[in-house]
Amino acid sequence: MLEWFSFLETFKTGSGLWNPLVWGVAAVITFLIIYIIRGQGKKDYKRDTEQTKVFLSGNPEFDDKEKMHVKGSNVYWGFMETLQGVYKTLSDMHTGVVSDYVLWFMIVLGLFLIVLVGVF
Amino acid sequence: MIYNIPYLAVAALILVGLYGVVFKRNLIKMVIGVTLIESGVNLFLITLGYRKGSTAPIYTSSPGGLMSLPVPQALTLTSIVIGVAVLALMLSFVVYIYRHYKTLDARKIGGEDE
Amino acid sequence: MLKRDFAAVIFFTVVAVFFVFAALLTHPFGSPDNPVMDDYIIHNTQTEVGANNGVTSVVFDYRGFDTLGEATVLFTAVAGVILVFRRLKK
Amino acid sequence: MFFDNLPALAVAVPLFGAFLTPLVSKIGDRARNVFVILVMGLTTTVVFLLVNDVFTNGIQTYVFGGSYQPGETVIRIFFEVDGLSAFMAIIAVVLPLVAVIYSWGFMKKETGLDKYYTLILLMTTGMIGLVLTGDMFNFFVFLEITSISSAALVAFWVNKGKAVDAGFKYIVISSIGALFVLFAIALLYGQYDALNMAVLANSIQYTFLDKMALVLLLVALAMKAGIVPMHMWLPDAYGCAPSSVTLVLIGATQASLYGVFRVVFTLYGRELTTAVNQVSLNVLLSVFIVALALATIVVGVLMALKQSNLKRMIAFAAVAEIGYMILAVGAALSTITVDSNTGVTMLTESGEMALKGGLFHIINDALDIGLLFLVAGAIYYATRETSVNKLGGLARNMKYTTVFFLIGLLAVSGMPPMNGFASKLLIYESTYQINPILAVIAILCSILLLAVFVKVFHSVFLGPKLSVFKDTKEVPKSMLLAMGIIAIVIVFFGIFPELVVNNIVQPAADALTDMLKNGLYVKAVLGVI
Amino acid sequence: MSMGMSKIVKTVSSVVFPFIVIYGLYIIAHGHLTPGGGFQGGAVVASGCAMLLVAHGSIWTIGKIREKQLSILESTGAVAFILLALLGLVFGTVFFKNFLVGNKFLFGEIPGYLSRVANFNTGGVLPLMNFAVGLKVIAGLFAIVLVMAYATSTFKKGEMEDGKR
Repeated sequence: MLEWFSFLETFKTGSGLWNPLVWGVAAVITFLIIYIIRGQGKKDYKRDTEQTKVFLSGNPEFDDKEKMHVKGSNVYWGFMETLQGVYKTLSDMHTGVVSDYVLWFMIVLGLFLIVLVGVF
Repeated sequence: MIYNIPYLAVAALILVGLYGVVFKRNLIKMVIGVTLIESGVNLFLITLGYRKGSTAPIYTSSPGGLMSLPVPQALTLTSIVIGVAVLALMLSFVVYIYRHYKTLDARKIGGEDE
Repeated sequence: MLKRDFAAVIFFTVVAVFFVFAALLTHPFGSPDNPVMDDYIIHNTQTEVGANNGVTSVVFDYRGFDTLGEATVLFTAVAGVILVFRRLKK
Repeated sequence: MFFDNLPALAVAVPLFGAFLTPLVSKIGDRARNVFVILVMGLTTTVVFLLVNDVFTNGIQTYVFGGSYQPGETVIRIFFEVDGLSAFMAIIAVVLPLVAVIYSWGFMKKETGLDKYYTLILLMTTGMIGLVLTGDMFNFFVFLEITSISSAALVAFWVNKGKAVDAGFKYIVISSIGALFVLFAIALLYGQYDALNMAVLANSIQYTFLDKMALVLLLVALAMKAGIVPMHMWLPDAYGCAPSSVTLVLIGATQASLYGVFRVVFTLYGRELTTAVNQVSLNVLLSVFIVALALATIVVGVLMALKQSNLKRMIAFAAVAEIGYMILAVGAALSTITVDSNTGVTMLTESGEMALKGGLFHIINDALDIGLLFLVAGAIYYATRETSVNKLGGLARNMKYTTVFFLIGLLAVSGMPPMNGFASKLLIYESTYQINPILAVIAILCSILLLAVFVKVFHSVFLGPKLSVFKDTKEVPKSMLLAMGIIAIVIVFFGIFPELVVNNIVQPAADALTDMLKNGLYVKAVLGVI
Repeated sequence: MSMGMSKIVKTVSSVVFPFIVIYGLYIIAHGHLTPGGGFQGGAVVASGCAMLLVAHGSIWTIGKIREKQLSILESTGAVAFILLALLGLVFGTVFFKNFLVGNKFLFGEIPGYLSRVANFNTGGVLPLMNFAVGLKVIAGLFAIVLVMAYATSTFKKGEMEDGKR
């Protein structure tokens, strides 16, 4: 039932194709090209000079590396700030009380009943 | 229509149970609500199997005549035992919740997040 | 909380109305129409299973697998309750 | 004798193992662990033999306690295993196997382990029975077995108030859902005096009570599958349960999702093209399901972004992933048409692709989210910490775990060449043909999902070494083995997607469409339609 | 509650207890003939045990029988039940086959059609399954009640702490 080449078959998605092996080969070639381009790079690069120092938008670098760690909640701070209204609504939805969970069940049940049973 | 009063009792039981779960804040009352829903469903199963003027589907010294349907009774038996199991587990959780939070008010325990 | 109670009352009423309708539209109480499966069981419980009790023959023979599941549920509940009330320290 | 009774043995073996576990654990801890792994291995073997049988020979029926010839009255309980059941059975048995291996190291320091393993085996029994059964009441019984055992396991860490609270919420929600399922079953039984799914599917008329039963079954099972806005129990339960339990819980959730598919496609399959007031039922259902699916995806992703607890974050991502599955299946539902020449009910080509994508995504989601949960459990095991705000720099201590997380991250957010990409590509392309907006929202949310996990990866694994985690060590070998198994399967599925789709997913999709085309599910029992 | 109730209650419950047990066993044994069966009879016996528990207190009861023993008893009942089902597979054809019907030896007789006489020697595996399930239900229900009573009684004295692990 399984032929050996069935492993290599292309994955058809109706209108497109997806072959991970071809993709892999392409990725390897791309990395090679990038590596070659990188090899052509600046010749005046030197280690352990001003050039290799970390640039933190002009802020000084802490000696204690632990202070540099970005905490999980601080990532995407701006995104959450912009969507504050949405998040307020969503947090209000998640009350954490069983009655409210059952109430949501009842609401969905009611809507389904009205539309699927009552109207149609 | 008038013969459907047992089914209306079923609907009433289920709705009272739902009312208990949705509107009551006491955890024990919520548990009672769940068991009421369960009783309603069990009653529905049993009433579905009744035939007018029938006896239990058991032949030992039966008076003869019609017999009511045996399958709903068996289903109800199963459902009752399942209900007991659920009840036992729910009540043990309530015991622990009370132990931990010193309250049975659903709005004062847990909380959503962090 | 007012908004919540308002929504709760409205949808509670909706669900209630449909349940009452379902109760009214179910077959009349006491006269199930053409119960083929149950009549088969009533007529054959003595000859097939050899038991006088129709309900027991359903519970342990015709739908015996459900009973196994039911026994499993009880077993699960006992295991769950003992697990919840276990001693936490070794 | 053995091969004729595979469907029964698939349930009986783990059940027997569960009954024996309390007796075996008298011997010793090690013996118990070996015993449980052996039972799970045996179950896996039985299920795989059964699956192979189904995929080669078609639908298998099994009658408990008697014989049956087509044409007789259906009295006894049937197991009816078609492609979809077999597909779900694979998930239902592989996840607990991995969980048991993982538990060897993960749960070593806990008490009450004999009950823990018993409940895991019972949960496996419940899930396998749920997906194999062809009887409505039996379905309810297995639903209850699954939910009771999961509820007890969710509250495993009883000294944490939140865990018990989550367990209580879970059992209230699932028992109410199951009771409404039972009410729907009673409505159907009252009308047709039958409990067998094939018989019911053959006789359903789409009366008022049938509609009501459809809605009750659909909403109750959707709640158990964690679909927005009835998903709130899911992050609580997933977040508070031990990671090994969460892995099995994913399977339980997806078994409920299977119930939704079974009800819509099989039980009401013949009525799906019924037109009421010029709107046919399948379009109506499709609108509802797709709306819920979009809400599920968006809410899941947005909430995941906000969480600071690692396990809750993955749980919300799991909610979003469930949205993708029902999005695909709901979109497929809208493409059902009746061929005017032949009179055959069938899906369009894009509809079939969407169906395949949705089903393929089920197994991918189980693997990806499962792997992420196992990694979260490994982090908890090593550091006793789940907040992403307090973690950092763990890549220096836990090399293998980092690699596994990276694989899970890429897979869950649909990056090539992982398995998530293959199934999401199917979903995007087919839903784009059905309605472009669906595909756009799906892709956007997938990007957000990547953002969520990149954030976790950055803040938990990268960064400077924190002094708190100076002594953190890599987790035990059994946990690494469990994570490794899933990671290897993920990569394999990603590199050879066509193989998986053709051999596992295609039969499952065919099982759903065959019911529409020629009522195969009914024919397998009744002989005629 | 952990110490039990007054002497009168203890004595009366001890006197009534055997009758309850016998009644429950009667219901279990005649499950295939009269209303009742393994579950119902098991529930009767278990409630009798629960009555003793209420009368004498959980400390006394746990000294008589521990929940671990009950758990093993329950496992035995469950294993017996599933073994009977598996024997149907071995001696009959399928899982849950009633393989004892018609064997003239043990519970194998078949009552005549519409016969109203109670013949104990009928029912095939039904009586055996009734006993297995009865054992299981007695042990299971009583284990639930006992564990909950004992655990809540020790809560009051603060034996089980809810401190951080």
